[in-house]
Amino acid sequence: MSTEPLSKNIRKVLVANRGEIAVRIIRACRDLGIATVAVYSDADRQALHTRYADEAINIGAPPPRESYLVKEKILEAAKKTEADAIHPGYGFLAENADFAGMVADEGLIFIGPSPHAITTMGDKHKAREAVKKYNVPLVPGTEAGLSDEELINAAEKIGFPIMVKAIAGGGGKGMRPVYDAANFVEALRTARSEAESSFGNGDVYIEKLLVGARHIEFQILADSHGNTIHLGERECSIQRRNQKLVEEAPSIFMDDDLRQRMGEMAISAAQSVDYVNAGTIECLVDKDKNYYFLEMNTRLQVEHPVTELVTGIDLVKEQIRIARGRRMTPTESVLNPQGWAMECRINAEDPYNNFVPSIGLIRASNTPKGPGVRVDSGVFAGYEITPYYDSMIAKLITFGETRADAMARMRRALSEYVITGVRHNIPFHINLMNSFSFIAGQFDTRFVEDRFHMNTYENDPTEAELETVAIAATLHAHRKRQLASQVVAPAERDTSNWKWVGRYERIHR
Amino acid sequence: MSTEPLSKNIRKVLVANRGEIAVRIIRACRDLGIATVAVYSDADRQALHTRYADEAINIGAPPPRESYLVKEKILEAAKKTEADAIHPGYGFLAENADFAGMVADEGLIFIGPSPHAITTMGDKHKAREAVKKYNVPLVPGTEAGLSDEELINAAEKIGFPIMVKAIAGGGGKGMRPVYDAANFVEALRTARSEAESSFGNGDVYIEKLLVGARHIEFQILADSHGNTIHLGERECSIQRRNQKLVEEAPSIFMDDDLRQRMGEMAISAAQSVDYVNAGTIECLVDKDKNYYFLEMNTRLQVEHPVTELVTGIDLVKEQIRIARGRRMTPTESVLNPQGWAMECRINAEDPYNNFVPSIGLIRASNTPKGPGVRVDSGVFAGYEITPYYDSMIAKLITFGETRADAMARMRRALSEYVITGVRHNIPFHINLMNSFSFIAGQFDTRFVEDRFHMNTYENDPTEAELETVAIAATLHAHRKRQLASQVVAPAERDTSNWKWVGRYERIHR
Amino acid sequence: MKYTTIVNNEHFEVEIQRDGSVFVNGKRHEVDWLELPESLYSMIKDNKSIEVAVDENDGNYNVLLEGRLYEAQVLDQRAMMMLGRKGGLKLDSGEIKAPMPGLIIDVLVNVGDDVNEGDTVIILESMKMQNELKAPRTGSVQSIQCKQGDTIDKNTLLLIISGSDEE
Amino acid sequence: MKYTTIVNNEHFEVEIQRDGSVFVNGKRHEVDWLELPESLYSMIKDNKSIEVAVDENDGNYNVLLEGRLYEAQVLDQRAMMMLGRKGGLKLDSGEIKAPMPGLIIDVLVNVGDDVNEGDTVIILESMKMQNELKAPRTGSVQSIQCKQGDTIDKNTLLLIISGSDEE
Repeated sequence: MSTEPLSKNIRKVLVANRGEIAVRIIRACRDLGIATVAVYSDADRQALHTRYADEAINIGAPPPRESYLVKEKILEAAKKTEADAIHPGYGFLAENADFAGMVADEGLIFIGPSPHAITTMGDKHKAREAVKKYNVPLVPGTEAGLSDEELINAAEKIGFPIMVKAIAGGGGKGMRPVYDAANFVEALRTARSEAESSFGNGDVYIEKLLVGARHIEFQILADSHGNTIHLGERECSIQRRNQKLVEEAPSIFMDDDLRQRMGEMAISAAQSVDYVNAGTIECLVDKDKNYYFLEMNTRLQVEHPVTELVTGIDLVKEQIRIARGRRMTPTESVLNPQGWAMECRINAEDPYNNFVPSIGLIRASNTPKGPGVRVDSGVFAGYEITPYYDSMIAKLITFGETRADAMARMRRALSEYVITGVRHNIPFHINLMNSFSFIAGQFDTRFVEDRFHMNTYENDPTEAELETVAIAATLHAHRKRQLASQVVAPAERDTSNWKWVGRYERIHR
Repeated sequence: MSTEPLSKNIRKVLVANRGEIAVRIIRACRDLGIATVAVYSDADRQALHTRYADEAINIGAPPPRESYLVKEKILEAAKKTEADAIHPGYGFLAENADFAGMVADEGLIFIGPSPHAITTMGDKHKAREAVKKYNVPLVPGTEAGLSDEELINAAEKIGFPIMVKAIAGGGGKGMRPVYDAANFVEALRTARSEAESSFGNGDVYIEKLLVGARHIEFQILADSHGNTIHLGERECSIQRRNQKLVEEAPSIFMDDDLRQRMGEMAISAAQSVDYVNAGTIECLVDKDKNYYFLEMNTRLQVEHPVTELVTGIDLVKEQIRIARGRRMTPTESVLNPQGWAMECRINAEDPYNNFVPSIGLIRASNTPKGPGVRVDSGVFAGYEITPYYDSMIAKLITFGETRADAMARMRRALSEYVITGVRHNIPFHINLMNSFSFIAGQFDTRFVEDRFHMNTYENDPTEAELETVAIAATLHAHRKRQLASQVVAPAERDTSNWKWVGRYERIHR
Repeated sequence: MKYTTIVNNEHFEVEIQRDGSVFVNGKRHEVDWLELPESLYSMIKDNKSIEVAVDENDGNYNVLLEGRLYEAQVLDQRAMMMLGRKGGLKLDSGEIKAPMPGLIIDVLVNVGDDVNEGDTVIILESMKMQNELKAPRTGSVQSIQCKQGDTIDKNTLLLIISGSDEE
Repeated sequence: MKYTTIVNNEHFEVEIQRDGSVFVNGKRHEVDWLELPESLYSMIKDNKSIEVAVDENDGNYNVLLEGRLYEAQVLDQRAMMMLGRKGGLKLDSGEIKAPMPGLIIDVLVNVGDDVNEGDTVIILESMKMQNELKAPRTGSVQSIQCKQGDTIDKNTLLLIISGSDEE
């Protein structure tokens, strides 16, 4: 990295992404006075990122492999608009070393790490080899490229439960937990097929599944002047099918000594690949505070805002600063995060129906507001959720002086949030925030799947709530049936038994 | 104050207000786990405060004197819902000493200062007498109760320009600047009439009008344990007809020495009336950094969020804490505000038509989001702005490390803000943020009225912008006229020349 | 107007009066009911301010209240009488329809197979995730209308399970 | 289709082509035009992404672009011809209508008075503020349709000024 010029000018950034993260990056550029270029598929002409950027280039049909994943189209858009730099966001081409290399070959700045770091950390096996030399503790597991039979033997040796993971994986895709030998073959098949269709690479490996462990990750920031620091941890144990749902900073499980030790380990892991820019070291931490390196994400994380709120550091601005070849603003690792931040991922998924994704037109979208609330979203009333992209539609982030403050604010913000038209997981988050286990901080990565259900509340609905529901359903039905019967005689509107209608008409006549 | 019990329980707060401030207070209560009661007029059944509170009591017809100003109705609502405390917000009954007294007589807690402090500071003459003893500098002026003739003589003695002000005034009502003797009689008449209709008291006094002065105010916080501190200043010079439009914290005009001295003066002024709870000392500061006490507002200010953002102190939570008889959280005056905050008041007023208030249905409302942006608002898409209440519909507040950061973010946030259905002053704010004088911090309280106009931009529209406008108007007109002509033959839709329509239909068929 | 409304298997007799009051199981409540845009309602019930969303679903109602979804049936007197005659509420249909558009990754059963309620029968990929579609009832697979590799639209009928507990 | 569009007194010849391109004063632009809800449009013009609001106002168009309001007239060929015949654009009407509902606090002129454009003629109170209504043109007061103390609705005709510069 030290061979690069020390200060490069960035006047225009092309954002090679969509949705909330594209909007987030455009916002950071605007805050810095840097021009922006959006790329958009045919399904995203109305999307916020297309409308918020200074320029917008159409890159093809809705399926990602015909638009957001086509490196050549993105580079062509950058050349056409004379962008100096490309920010990949997360997902799509963010961890594609070929793409990072092609960007550099075109004389453009890739706002992210070097192709070498991406390649090494993107291959789970190489990553383990790299960090091992720096005494980073690893979860027991196998290497890549093993046959089903070799994997079965390895699993017996490591001992169940184990986790099957895609070599090229990320975001929970191509991952399958297996609790006994009987289900192993089927899990291998599913994981390979999902990995093949998601990443074009069906190779998998296995790892010991740690029971009762937490997912805790460290935010890394490194510049091209040889400085590498961490910005403290994020607690991401609230997951479902390895998809994070709620993240916090700091972690209730953390203590000063553990933060010190894990932070040093995280810095070492990053240094093992000469890492430059923002990255994340994901770890599992067991009940006894033993920790294990899982993987490094060589990009901005979905959950980066919780770190921003407790450190006061704008990670996207720092990414751009580092990509310009400057020294990053913070000079020391963050050992004392200020206050507490919590993020709920708002997904178009139905928590009452096995979290099935929901598509359709968002009819109303009233976002929470007021002190201590941040919403990062790419949708709005009138926006259509299509089946082409992932189901996360917004991130709701709250801040408070303590965990209890942040949680109270989250509870308040969730109750303010109104989205109609599609099913979404706000009810899940509301229930979670009322769960005694979550409130007490007693949870691990299996909590949501094993011990939390939408219909087994830790406190049952009250009689008054049931009564309220009965009244609401009845008034709704009564009104609809009345309106239906009035189609015959529309002049005779029955308003007399609707107190408010009468009152409203009195005011507005 | 020290005669009061040291800790009183507040489990339920009635909010005797409406609009964004009622919502702001309800949010603070929710963040504290305190139940809330809204009161609402017939025009506010659909308003956010009515819907966000745990309970809601109708208090009558839309005009404030039949609902929000009727003390008995508010007290009755508090008794009916067994509220422990009443928060008055700002405006309405917030600075009504009788009401504060009646609340106490009912055994309820008034979340605000004592009736004595309200009475003294609410009467401009008594206020001047009270603070004078504490060596607080005053603008030269007259006392209350003078006849027109006495006021004319006094004006000649003080020298023009002078300001006519209502004794019971606030928020710019009943205020008139007069630049020469010829216009004095007419200004007196208007001010008296406006004061009479706004406050039921037509008495006015006059004050020297300081030319080129800034409006700078200090936030005071005092508890019943004898602690009085200030939380630094707010710069509120961007005004029109004495209505604040933009506020900042800190002030670009401030230096450490001046903050120290003005802060001590502000604490003295508050102590002159044994002030307890949150209050504001408003001052004028001339070019030579001489400062003069204007008045004390014995309540929460509209612009309180800018102070919250640079001090990290939640003022409404502190108000409740103080009203409970506890010690306030901060223990020292804030001499080093962190970062910079800016607030734009979003009013339903047409900046292209003499800022005439606009009423009607808000059809779309997309609020700005993302890092460093806070919106305090009482409206939403589908909300109807009525003529009964004031025209402020939202406050947009941004935070950054420096003034330039906060301003860049404000520019970005304003450009994201979409409100349709009513005319509003977002264009004013966008133009202001691009004004060289504002950017340079070179402004005083007369800047908006004397030197800023919507149609004399400091930079003219470019040819490309005019061309864009021409294309937009033409395409809009073309489409409308085509649709109109297609009413005759609706089957033959002309879509061939609408690239996007074609593309959209391809995707969605 | 009188209704019988069933929420979480509990019956409520709800009577709507012309003056804006509502009787529930004979007890009077003051109810102020305001329709907001897009299926939202604001209700003020005995001073309590409550926001609910109501969705219609095959003649039943899904009511969302403070983050919990309730299913409600609203029966007028005629419907109650018919129900009395038929002897019970209708069972879950044995049809599996696609909850979203997507790609059929696998069909795990054959016609004639016995399945238990909750068994995974089809794997559907959509939004880059594999979703397991489960049997809505215990019974045997009567027909299969899709195969591996099919791209299907939302609401496409995929599979029918005949109930083993049919009358 | 060809139009003459006037913005800030500048004339633009705008030609809309069937292929989605637009010619302005003979120069070709790629324009992608998307109607959003509630009078908003997203325009991508030669790659630039632009958001505009367009309001219709008495046959003219108010266009809001990056916080500035522009007034535009869009004339088709027939309208251009008629305009050529009449010899100019029409003047401001001398009518003052209430811009909002409110209370007439004062009428500062009498019938027959000469007024200059910009003179305050009526004071209207609304939303707790006194608003000065100003003469839209120079002329003399032809008629007054309101008096002090009147409560008036929006758009009520309040006063007419006959133009001194009428043709």
